Amino acid sequence: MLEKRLIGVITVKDGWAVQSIGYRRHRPLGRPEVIAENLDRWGVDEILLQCIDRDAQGGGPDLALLERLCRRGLSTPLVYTGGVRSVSDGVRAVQAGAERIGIDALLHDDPHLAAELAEPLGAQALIAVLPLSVHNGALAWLDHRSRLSTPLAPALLDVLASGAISEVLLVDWQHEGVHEGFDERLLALWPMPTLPLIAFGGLSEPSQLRGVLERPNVVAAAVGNFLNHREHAVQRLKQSLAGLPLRAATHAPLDPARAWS
Amino acid sequence: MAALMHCRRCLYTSAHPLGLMLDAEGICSGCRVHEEKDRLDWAERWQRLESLLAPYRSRSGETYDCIVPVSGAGDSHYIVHLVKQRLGLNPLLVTYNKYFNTSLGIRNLANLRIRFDCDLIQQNVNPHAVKKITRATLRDFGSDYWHCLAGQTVFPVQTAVRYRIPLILWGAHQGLEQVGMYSHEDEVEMTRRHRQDHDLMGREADDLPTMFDTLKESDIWQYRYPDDAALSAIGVRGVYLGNYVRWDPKAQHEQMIERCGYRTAAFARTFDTYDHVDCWNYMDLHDVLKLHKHGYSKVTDHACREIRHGRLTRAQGLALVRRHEQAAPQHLDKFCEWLGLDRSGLGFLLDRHRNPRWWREAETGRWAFAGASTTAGEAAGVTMPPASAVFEANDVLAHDGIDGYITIGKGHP
Amino acid sequence: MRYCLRCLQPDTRPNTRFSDAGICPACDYVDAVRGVDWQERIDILTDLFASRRRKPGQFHDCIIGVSGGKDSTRQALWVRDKFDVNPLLVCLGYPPEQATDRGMHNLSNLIDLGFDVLVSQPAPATWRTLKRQGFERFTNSFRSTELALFSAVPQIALRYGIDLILWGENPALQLGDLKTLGKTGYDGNNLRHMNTLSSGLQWMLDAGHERRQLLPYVYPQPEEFDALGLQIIYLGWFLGDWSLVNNAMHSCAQGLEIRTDGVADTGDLFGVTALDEDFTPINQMIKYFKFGFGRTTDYVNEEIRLGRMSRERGIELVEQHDHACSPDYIARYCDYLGIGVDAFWRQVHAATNRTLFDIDGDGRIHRRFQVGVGL
Amino acid sequence: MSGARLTIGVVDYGAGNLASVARAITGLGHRCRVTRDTETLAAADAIVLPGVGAFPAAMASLHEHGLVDFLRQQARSGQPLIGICLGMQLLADMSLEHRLTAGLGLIPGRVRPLAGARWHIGWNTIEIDPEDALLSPSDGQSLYFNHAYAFDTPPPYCIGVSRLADAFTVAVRRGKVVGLQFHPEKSQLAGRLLLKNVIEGLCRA
Repeated sequence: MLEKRLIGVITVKDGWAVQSIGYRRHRPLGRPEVIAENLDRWGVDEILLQCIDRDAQGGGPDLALLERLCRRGLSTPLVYTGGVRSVSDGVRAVQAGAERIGIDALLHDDPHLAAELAEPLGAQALIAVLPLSVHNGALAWLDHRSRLSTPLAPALLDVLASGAISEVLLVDWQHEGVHEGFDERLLALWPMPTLPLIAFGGLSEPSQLRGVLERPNVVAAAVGNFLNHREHAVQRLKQSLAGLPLRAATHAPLDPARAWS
Repeated sequence: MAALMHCRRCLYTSAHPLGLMLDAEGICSGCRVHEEKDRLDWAERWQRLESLLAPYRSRSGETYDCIVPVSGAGDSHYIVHLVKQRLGLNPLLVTYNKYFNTSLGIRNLANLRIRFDCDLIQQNVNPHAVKKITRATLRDFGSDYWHCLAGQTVFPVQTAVRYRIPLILWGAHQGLEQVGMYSHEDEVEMTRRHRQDHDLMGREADDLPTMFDTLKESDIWQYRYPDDAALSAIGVRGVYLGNYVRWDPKAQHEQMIERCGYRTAAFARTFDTYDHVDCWNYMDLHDVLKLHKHGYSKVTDHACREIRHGRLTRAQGLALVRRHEQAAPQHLDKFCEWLGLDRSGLGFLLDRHRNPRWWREAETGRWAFAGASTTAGEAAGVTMPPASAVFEANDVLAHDGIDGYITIGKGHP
Repeated sequence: MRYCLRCLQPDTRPNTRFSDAGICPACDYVDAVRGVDWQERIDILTDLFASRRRKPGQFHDCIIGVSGGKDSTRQALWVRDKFDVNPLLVCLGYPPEQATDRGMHNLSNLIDLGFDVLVSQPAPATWRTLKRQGFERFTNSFRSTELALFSAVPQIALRYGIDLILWGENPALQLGDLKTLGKTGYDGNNLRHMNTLSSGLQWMLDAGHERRQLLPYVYPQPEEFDALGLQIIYLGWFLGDWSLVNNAMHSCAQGLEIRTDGVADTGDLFGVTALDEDFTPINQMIKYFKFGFGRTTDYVNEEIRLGRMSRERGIELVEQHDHACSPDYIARYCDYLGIGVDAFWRQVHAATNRTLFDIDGDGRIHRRFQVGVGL
Repeated sequence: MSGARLTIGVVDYGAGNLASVARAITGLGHRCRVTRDTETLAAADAIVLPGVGAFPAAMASLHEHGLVDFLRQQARSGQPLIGICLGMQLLADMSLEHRLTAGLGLIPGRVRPLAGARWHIGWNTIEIDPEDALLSPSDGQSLYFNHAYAFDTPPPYCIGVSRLADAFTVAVRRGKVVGLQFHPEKSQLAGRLLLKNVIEGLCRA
């Protein structure tokens, strides 16, 4: 049967993987390609590579970084988000090794252009990245560039309803990096029950992940900071989520990618 | 290349090899995490440590409670003091022979064994492989120290698997202490990823042999991290005491000097006399390579630490850095003799690893330095450390007169 | 007490039995191997190594217990450079107070010759207390240290998953300790019955040590040997020219540093044994007062068996040096154990074999037997 | 690594990322030639046809590079051919994606939108026909899927299914032509083992 997914998030700033707290404070972690290689060996179900400063770097996806990851023989599906501003940006990111593309700022600027990405890549390759918070009992949608939150725009909801985008990465940005911080009201208030959701931001404990993954419209849970504090963090989480339709955790006997034949 | 940004409080820059983030006020992530040292309730954190370690105490006495990696310097004396005397655990000490040993380091390790009455196992990888590896790492990425870092960070983990002792206790987490990689409250633990990424500069043992050099699997296999299946079967876990104890290396060393006979020595390239006294290279050839590659050296690490602990102002720290940073290395001959290099050949290798971001060869052989300290702002006039930051040297590196590498030494009396 | 008719080995060695013809096992062994086809034995060893498959990613083929001395240096080099076998060398390191600079040099020499060496170093204070308690109880401070020495190698073999241990001389054949005789001349799995090992830990626990302090002194159980399929092989059975002097010559040609004090201080004719610490001469002297033969006898016996020394000349040397041990070494030994020199001699006198020795008014010990003749 | 190293040709016709497929093949210890040169592809022990994106664009590109007739001819000559994801769908007679487009016609059947779901994204278990020696070792394994269309084929050619609302084809085979709807190069250990069995099974049959 189709399994739910545990996604490992690598947040990248100035080419360096970081821990990100509340979309504001950052702590250095290391080389994105080394973290990706580690998540691959741990058996995470998907890797989300999130470059958060592409605008400062003049826009466009970080193709060099994508190629660096690919060269190391990454055998885990890769989702890239950060700086995708056009159809060609999306196509080039897939050519550089990403299975799927996340769109964030473009949804604010031109949601219909975002829909056009579906033509060459297929809707199954597109994810809408929506940093949300609860404001006076309603969902507020953040534009991380201006740091302003507004209600969900009708144009956005139309694009999502059109089926041009297969999944929504729903980011509780205010609780990013906060232990057990994820606010489940975001899921409850989400207006489109049929669109598959990925929950992200402040998910650290098995109890939270179970609660989130048990919701029928939630197809995946993404964890970033908290995968970096323990050895075998992915396997540990998966073992404590026994009973959920999740791919089993594995502890690789010998490092097959490096095995000396 | 992103523009070079300096922290306004300490002397680190955004080019730090472990990564460094500066916030809106221009204060770096390392200084922000250091603030936790004066905010957290360390009595409560010690209780957290006690409860975390409780399940690992062996009731049967049939095995050790934990593994403690040690050397003739570093924080080894203080760590074993904490583990054995304050936590009452029965540790198995492990050490990797880095071969660059000073007799003072040999003496300190012997002192450690006697004072704390601990069993110790020492790994000596055959020098043939060690030298082959060192030639390759010096050549390929300007590291004379890869084998030491790889051995020191993997032998304890291999021993944990072989001896079925799941718990390894380390001192402070370098990433947390220097660049605020984690908060103390993250209680970060040992991971293979961090070792590969930072301790080993991105290169695990299997990354060293290439098609075009002569390294073989039989040279590097002893530096491989145990596989995930073995680690998981034993439940190996590396805990950092620095997450539960307010870590202050200067104060700790002084306590160990006074109470446990730890001995120290002066260096040309830094004012700190407590750390790295067990190695002819760390504060010498290794420190020069660091300056070539990263545009700063160990004296900057020591200055930042002391600035953050309030024992140096930023200006005083910068004055000390500028005073020591270009001091000539004194023990290159020892390394050349050990590895069979000619001084001219070593010079060539060293120059190839000067990062153009910090070094310009105005004319052949003459290098202009443009490292972090040159753009760090105002330094204090006086170059002697104030009373608060005096480091006592009660011995010399050639403790018993032997001015060379010691493979295995007695270390007593 | 009677002597082997050929060499100067008395029948007082534990677990030894002379033949009806009055010849000691070691002399019988020299006769027995006179006609041996040594190439056939070398082929057995070559086939044994060839039959072993390395596990993937494992490059140690066997373990050799070493001290950096004459025997272990020779064995390690012979196994590696003749059979292309890569041994992990395991050394039981003496604590800093007991180790000698010479021992450190020889261990460094072995490492620099290109070997992987694991040094297991038991806690120095516990070691020291056990030595004092061993001396007070058995007049033998080596009872605990020998147990640690013999336990280190199998302990590490089991933990490293290396199922072949190469040992030096077969105590049963060459030294006449029949209890350790294995199925074949080179099978060493009965080594656990070696006199020292049979006493085990109990006396240490009785002396007040906790189990957790004695981990380096625990000799693995037979079941653990079987679980790994651990095998111990005596290289002495294959090395036809194995001898104290010959091994020393091999190792000295590879950088070995030997003793420079004289036989008068140690009873050691050529100064090629006990290189890594200075308490062995004391223990050999006490062995002499307990059993009537010491370090000089061991040397002399080998020279006689190899036809390099007459029995008469041997008798002169034994009479002159078998009890030799410099007062300076005894003083340092007492200082280390934390006992007075007079208390030391009281203990030695109490342990002296009164059928073999008389002790006169001012404490001097005199032989009641005649060297070479017996009682 | 059992047996000698094989040489695998990966068709480069500008569709999706070839580095992952190439890296997976070299990771198994085989030589890999990423090319659109028919001579090099013909000389290989097997040809891998990757593919990401839409069916019509991919067929247009194959035509443009003169690869349609070449692939048909090589498959019919018995050279092993492995289609991955869109590459599997290209083996079909035709596809309805966007507009009716003819495929390579190497395995009977047609490609149509998934029933009961708009797309199939994520890890799903595969159920393999026990008769098929290549894939049966992977029966019950989880592999990674990322597609919106499925390949309907008559029973003898369907050797593997997965389920959403109901079952649909995820692996097809006709002689030495095999199609895999999932991404073995992105399915970690399970993917590596499956790819090894398929490649080495076909080339050494």
